[in-house]
Amino acid sequence: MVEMNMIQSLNSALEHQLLKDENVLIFGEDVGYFGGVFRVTSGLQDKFGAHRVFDSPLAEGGIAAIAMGMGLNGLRPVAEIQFADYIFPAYDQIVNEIAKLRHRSGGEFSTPVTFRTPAGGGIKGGHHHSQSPEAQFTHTPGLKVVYCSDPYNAKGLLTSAIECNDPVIFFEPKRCYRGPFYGDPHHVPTWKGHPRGDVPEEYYSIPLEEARIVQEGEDCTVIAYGTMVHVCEEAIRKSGISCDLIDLQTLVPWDRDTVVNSVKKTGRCVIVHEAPKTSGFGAEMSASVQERCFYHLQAPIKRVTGWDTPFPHSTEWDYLPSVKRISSAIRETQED
Amino acid sequence: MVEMNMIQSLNSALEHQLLKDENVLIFGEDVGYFGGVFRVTSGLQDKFGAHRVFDSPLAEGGIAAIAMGMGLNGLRPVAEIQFADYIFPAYDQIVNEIAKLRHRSGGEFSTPVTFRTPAGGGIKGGHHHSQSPEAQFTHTPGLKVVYCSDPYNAKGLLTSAIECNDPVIFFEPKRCYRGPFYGDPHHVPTWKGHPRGDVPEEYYSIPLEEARIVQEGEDCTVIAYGTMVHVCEEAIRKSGISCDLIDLQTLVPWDRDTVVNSVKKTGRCVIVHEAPKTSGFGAEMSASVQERCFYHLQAPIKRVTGWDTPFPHSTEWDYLPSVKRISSAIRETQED
Amino acid sequence: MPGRNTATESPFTVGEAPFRPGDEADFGGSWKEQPGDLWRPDPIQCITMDTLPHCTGLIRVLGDDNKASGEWDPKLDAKELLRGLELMLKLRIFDERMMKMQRTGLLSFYMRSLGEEAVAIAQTMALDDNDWIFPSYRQPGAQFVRGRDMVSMICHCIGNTEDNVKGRQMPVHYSWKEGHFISISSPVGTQFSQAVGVAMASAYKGEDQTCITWLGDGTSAQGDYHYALNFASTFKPPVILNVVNNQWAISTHRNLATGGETFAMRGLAYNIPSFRVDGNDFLALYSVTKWARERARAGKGATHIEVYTYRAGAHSSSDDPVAYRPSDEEKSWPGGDPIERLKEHLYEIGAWNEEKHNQMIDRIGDEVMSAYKEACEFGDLANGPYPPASTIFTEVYEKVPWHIQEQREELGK
Amino acid sequence: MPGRNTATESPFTVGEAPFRPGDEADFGGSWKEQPGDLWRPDPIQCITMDTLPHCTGLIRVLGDDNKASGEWDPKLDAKELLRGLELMLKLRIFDERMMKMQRTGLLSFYMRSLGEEAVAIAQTMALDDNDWIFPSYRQPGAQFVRGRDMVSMICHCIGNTEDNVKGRQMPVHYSWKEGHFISISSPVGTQFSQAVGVAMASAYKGEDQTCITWLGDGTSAQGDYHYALNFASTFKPPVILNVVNNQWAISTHRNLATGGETFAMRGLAYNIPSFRVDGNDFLALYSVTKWARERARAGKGATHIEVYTYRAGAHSSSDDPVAYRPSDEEKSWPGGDPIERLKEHLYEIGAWNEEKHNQMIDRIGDEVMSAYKEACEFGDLANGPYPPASTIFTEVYEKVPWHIQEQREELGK
Ligand SMILES: Cc1ncc(C[n+]2csc(CCOP(=O)(O)OP(=O)(O)O)c2C)c(N)n1
Ligand SMILES: Cc1ncc(C[n+]2csc(CCOP(=O)(O)OP(=O)(O)O)c2C)c(N)n1
Ligand SMILES: [Mg+2]
Ligand SMILES: [Mg+2]
Repeated sequence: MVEMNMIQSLNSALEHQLLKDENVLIFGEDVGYFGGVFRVTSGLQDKFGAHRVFDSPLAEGGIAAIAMGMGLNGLRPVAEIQFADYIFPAYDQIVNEIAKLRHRSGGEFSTPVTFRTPAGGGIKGGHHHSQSPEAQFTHTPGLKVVYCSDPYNAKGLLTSAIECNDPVIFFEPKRCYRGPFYGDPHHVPTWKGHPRGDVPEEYYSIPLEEARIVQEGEDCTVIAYGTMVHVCEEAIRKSGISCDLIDLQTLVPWDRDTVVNSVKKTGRCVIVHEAPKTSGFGAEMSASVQERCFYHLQAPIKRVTGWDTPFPHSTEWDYLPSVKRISSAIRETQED
Repeated sequence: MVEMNMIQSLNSALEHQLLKDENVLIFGEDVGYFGGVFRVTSGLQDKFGAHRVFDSPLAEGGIAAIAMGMGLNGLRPVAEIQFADYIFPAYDQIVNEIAKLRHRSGGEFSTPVTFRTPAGGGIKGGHHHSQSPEAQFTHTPGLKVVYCSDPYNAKGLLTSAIECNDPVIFFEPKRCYRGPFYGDPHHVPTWKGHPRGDVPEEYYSIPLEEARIVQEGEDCTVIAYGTMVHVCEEAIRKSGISCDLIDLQTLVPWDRDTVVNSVKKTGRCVIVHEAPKTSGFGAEMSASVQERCFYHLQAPIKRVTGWDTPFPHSTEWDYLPSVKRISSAIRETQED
Repeated sequence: MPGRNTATESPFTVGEAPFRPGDEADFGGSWKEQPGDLWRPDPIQCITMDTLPHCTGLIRVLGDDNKASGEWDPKLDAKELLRGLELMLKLRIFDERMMKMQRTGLLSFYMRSLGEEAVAIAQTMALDDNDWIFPSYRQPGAQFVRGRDMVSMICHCIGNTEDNVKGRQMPVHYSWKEGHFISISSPVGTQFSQAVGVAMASAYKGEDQTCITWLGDGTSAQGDYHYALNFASTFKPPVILNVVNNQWAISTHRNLATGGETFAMRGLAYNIPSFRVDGNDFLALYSVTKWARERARAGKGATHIEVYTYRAGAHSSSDDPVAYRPSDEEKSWPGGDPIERLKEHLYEIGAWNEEKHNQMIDRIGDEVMSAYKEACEFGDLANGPYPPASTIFTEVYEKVPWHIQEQREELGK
Repeated sequence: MPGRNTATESPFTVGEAPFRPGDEADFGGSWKEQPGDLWRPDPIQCITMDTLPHCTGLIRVLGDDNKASGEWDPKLDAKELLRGLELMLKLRIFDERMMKMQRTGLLSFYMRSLGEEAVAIAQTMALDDNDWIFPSYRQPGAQFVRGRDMVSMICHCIGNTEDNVKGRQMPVHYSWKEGHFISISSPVGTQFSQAVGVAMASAYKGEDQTCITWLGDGTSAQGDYHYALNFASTFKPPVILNVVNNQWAISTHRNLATGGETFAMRGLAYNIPSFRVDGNDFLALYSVTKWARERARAGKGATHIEVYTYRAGAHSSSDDPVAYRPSDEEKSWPGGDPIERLKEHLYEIGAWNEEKHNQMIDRIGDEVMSAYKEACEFGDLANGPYPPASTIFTEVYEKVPWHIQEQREELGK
């Protein structure tokens, strides 16, 4: 084990894949020579050469298209979308093409593409450097959707994403690249000394069907992913309520047993994400939990999410689900 | 009142708008000279000239972009996307640009664009002529999302959509253009003689915040929109259960009072749509209803939806929510 | 509003088709451009700007006199020419049969290659058999070149139990991995940029495979067209990028879709050699494609080709062009008919005659008919049987995940 | 795998920047192209192909001798030139101040126009005051030309209570309707195709307004670039489409983003007259833009301009180019510095001197400083106050719908 932040652990996952499988190619805007604006691919071009790790033209739609083509012709492309907000020019290629290739061709063709993309708020990115568009992919059959939250699962999940023969959209909570975020912008811890910053140097993987139980409790199930996992930890502490905290890790397909068993146990559920509420992934979680746990529920399932507005710049702390909002929600589930 | 099918009533709405406001321009692929592959804009170029109603290059992204530009410079563009499946190349322009313009500019600019697009299955369109991508827009603040279901509301809602100063995505259930669909592909009724095919020739509008109570009942609330409204009518009949049937009409913002009052009355709820289940708009409805009606619910809220797979060609009747699946779901809500 | 432009004035340009119903179509007789007008650069040495004249001119080999001439003459022997003729005929007769089936409800939909048969046939013949083909819906003909069984093609179109894509896509959306023929998708143009990735992968793996792809004049307005040219320009993989300019995109004439004069020109600014070729001239098409294949093989990157042709039929079985173009427009197309032209050339060189030709037509008709009957034994769209409903749930992912499995059980089929 | 290409071979091309850290940057001294090389076509009569030489050459007016010459000399009087100089200086000094504020945390982020000041200033000066400006993040300078109050600009950048976009967007994402300056958005390139719609609307309304827009060399790879050129080509509205080729897109040199030689060339195939102009030459830029404005006003449609320049600074405050380019690269750029060049020209024609120049710098410095102080009175990003949290919920729609109202109440601010 060595101490790594999430940038380093992602880099390590990529390096192992490059070593292991010469069909793995990495590309995207600024990922080659420079190593990525967030430095996730730093040093890889030097080690593996410009045909394995390279800069692409500035066109997410083109990046997705060539990834699709490479993937169906035997390679295992790993493309970076510089910010998740910029994945939308590639949306058609991803949801109409990449997601459907295996099915539409009767299984003759498939494309094991991985799109890595930094997502979420907390870095004063305003409208277009803060979005968390996972729900816009969870609605598309054929895609797997993964959202890591710490250096340890980032590496293990990215490994599985690249090795997966299905296309995967892999979200990286950029706010947590260098440290966890507990909801207080003035407190900027690093991953140093954090148990989840202890990462094996060697290869390992975490299956794409398992949620992680971050902590166990009795009275409420809190479901989150990405940056919100850490904010929820703090909120649970503040609430004083004994909670299961589940980090979903993989959103499609999500870990039914872990979630359902927990809610059946606690009878209460709070779902937290940064993206807007309406039609966010929290809606799916809430609907599914309700369908499966109706007779165990002792209080309404709650969602604590970003507002149904664009993501603001100056006032982002009023936008992101706060410790206060989450802990109140948890407490409210106990009132009934 | 005259008898109109949905194509004619949409055409009539467009004609009134062209007459009423010279800032209304209509364009899209094949909408000009030819009048649209579904004939919705038929005759309009002849009547209003090629600068009001015209053919655009085959590029949905470009269509959306020029619509955005026209809208912020004082016009009221109505763009057709030939099939809803082909709206994705325009997704970035719609969700990142059009939806956010008013907010991002502090209210200085806004763009009252309307995108009309035929959506949904039932015409043997396979993967890419059958999708119903409403949920992918309901998650984007700044957009209004409308889904008509019959000639009468098609005209009234389209009128409001065009007159609305916010951007609107307007879905037209192509299966119902020429007649309602009750779930039986071998029974092909037309709008002739149907009460909702009785449409005023003159101008009228239906507000974008009202659902329509299609029928009233006591024991279950069925929520649907588009083609599924008709299938639900039939399913309710088959089920023998007394149901409220709500045609949402506008999905964002949806009609809270109508939905919540109904579920509080019936204590049971079934939500139906064609799109895949995971993260479909049914998830939002289910989550919201549960949050607001928890203490009134007597049975789990159910969703009857398309499967979490691409839309098939030969077997589409096994994909679309059928009368049988919906009526079983309604009955199941009564069991508890 | 005073001084306000309205429909009666002309605030911006709205393009016009040269002819509309009621007009008499007249493209001015035969081509001004003649075989021999344009030289054939060396495919390896060629620099992009050498091809400037080829972007505004028109590469032809078959002259109005039905003779082949000029530097672009590929000098194919009669056997190859006859093979081309037969394959084009097969495609046309197959299309006719499918159209008839569509009318009877056995297919939901159909799209013909009518008038454009040379495109898929000649261009595929100019390639190696394991080169990748990434078609649009107007190049199913490529499958004939590589010997795909017609029964299997028909089974796809009628969505029956033997459809290799399992009734999931509309007719004409073939997939045939064995033939290196990549699954056709409905969103137009997406294949164009994907093909660049396919070619990059071949190159990366050190396999000598070129990838050929096509899109239409209308479709060239999509972002994917620009991505394809620009990524090809940057990475220089072995790819052949064809714009099939058949004058129409459904009802939209190319004049309404761009103010540019030729599509071929587009390639130059990306530093990609570009050609405009008579798409109804089997020999010219063959020859230009061969050139591009040779260049690709040498590691010199992409070639961009405008295939200049005419969509002789309706856009699809859902379309009737009577509403938007004169019914005689096709007749006055200077490029004529690709099958007729190759046939006349074969007559001219004494390698073929009417009797043999008619025999060939009959034989193909029989083959198609018997394939048709055989295919129908596995079901058709009107009557079934279809692929089982379980095929809805499989192959969405490599393994069926729990939520899809649950749904499959819910359907209970 | 035998014979397999790997990183050590060269399966496809990966472009290379001319210089990387450690290299000595050397662009070969001054431009080969000289003022007077290229004629100035008549803006109304000009046909696209007349501009072919202008796409491969470089339009210059200011020579190495600091004199203005050639057909493109706009013959501006000294007053106008001085105005241009002052505005460019103002932009540079403003940028420097903001950069300093960014370092202290008063702004979250900043982007300078360093080395590219002529672009926004000269091009906007060549327009009418009510022409539409649809900028990317590198043309905020246009606001100075139209007299926007610096305090209001700074208030936006520091996201305080007086920010007219209400703290919703990152710094530099100005919006200024009064100045016909359309809200800047982060997704690169989207404005380019939107600008075509803006221009179509002006034309439709019969208003004599041209719309000017810009994107970067990197961004020209986006689909929106193709949409813009093609829709402009088709509808011919009054729009001026500029590619600012400043050699770099963050760390990606343009050689890695396209194999094409010049961006200007791209316009030709769309039948849009196109020019390549020295972007550090105030007079050349002014003149070419004036030409485009004149053509647009005459209803002749779009002009496409490659502004050939160099990004002298970091991409943004988050970037440090030391990691990917030689630090002396900027010094060896043959185009020099736009402010220095215009200043030297003014010295040369005897209209300006060092003393006055230094006085001007000081005066602007004071103005910027006092604007800065005034702006900070309304709050800054480090210390607040910010726009009230309620601004999150307003102006998402014209009226606040119930669900957003509920959420606002939930937040309780
Ligand atoms: C993205 C997308 N938009 C629209 C359509 C509908 N559509 C199918 S074919 C077609 C016209 C294509 O014309 P062209 O590219 O010229 O090809 P051709 O049919 O002439 O071969 C259109 C608009 C589609 N399939 N995909
Ligand atoms: C759609 C999108 N993708 C990526 C980015 C991130 N990004 C911002 S600026 C930039 C480089 C732009 O380079 P160029 O177009 O040359 O403009 P310049 O910065 O040189 O003025 C990138 C990649 C973005 N803002 N939008
Ligand atoms: Mg065409
Ligand atoms: Mg640049």
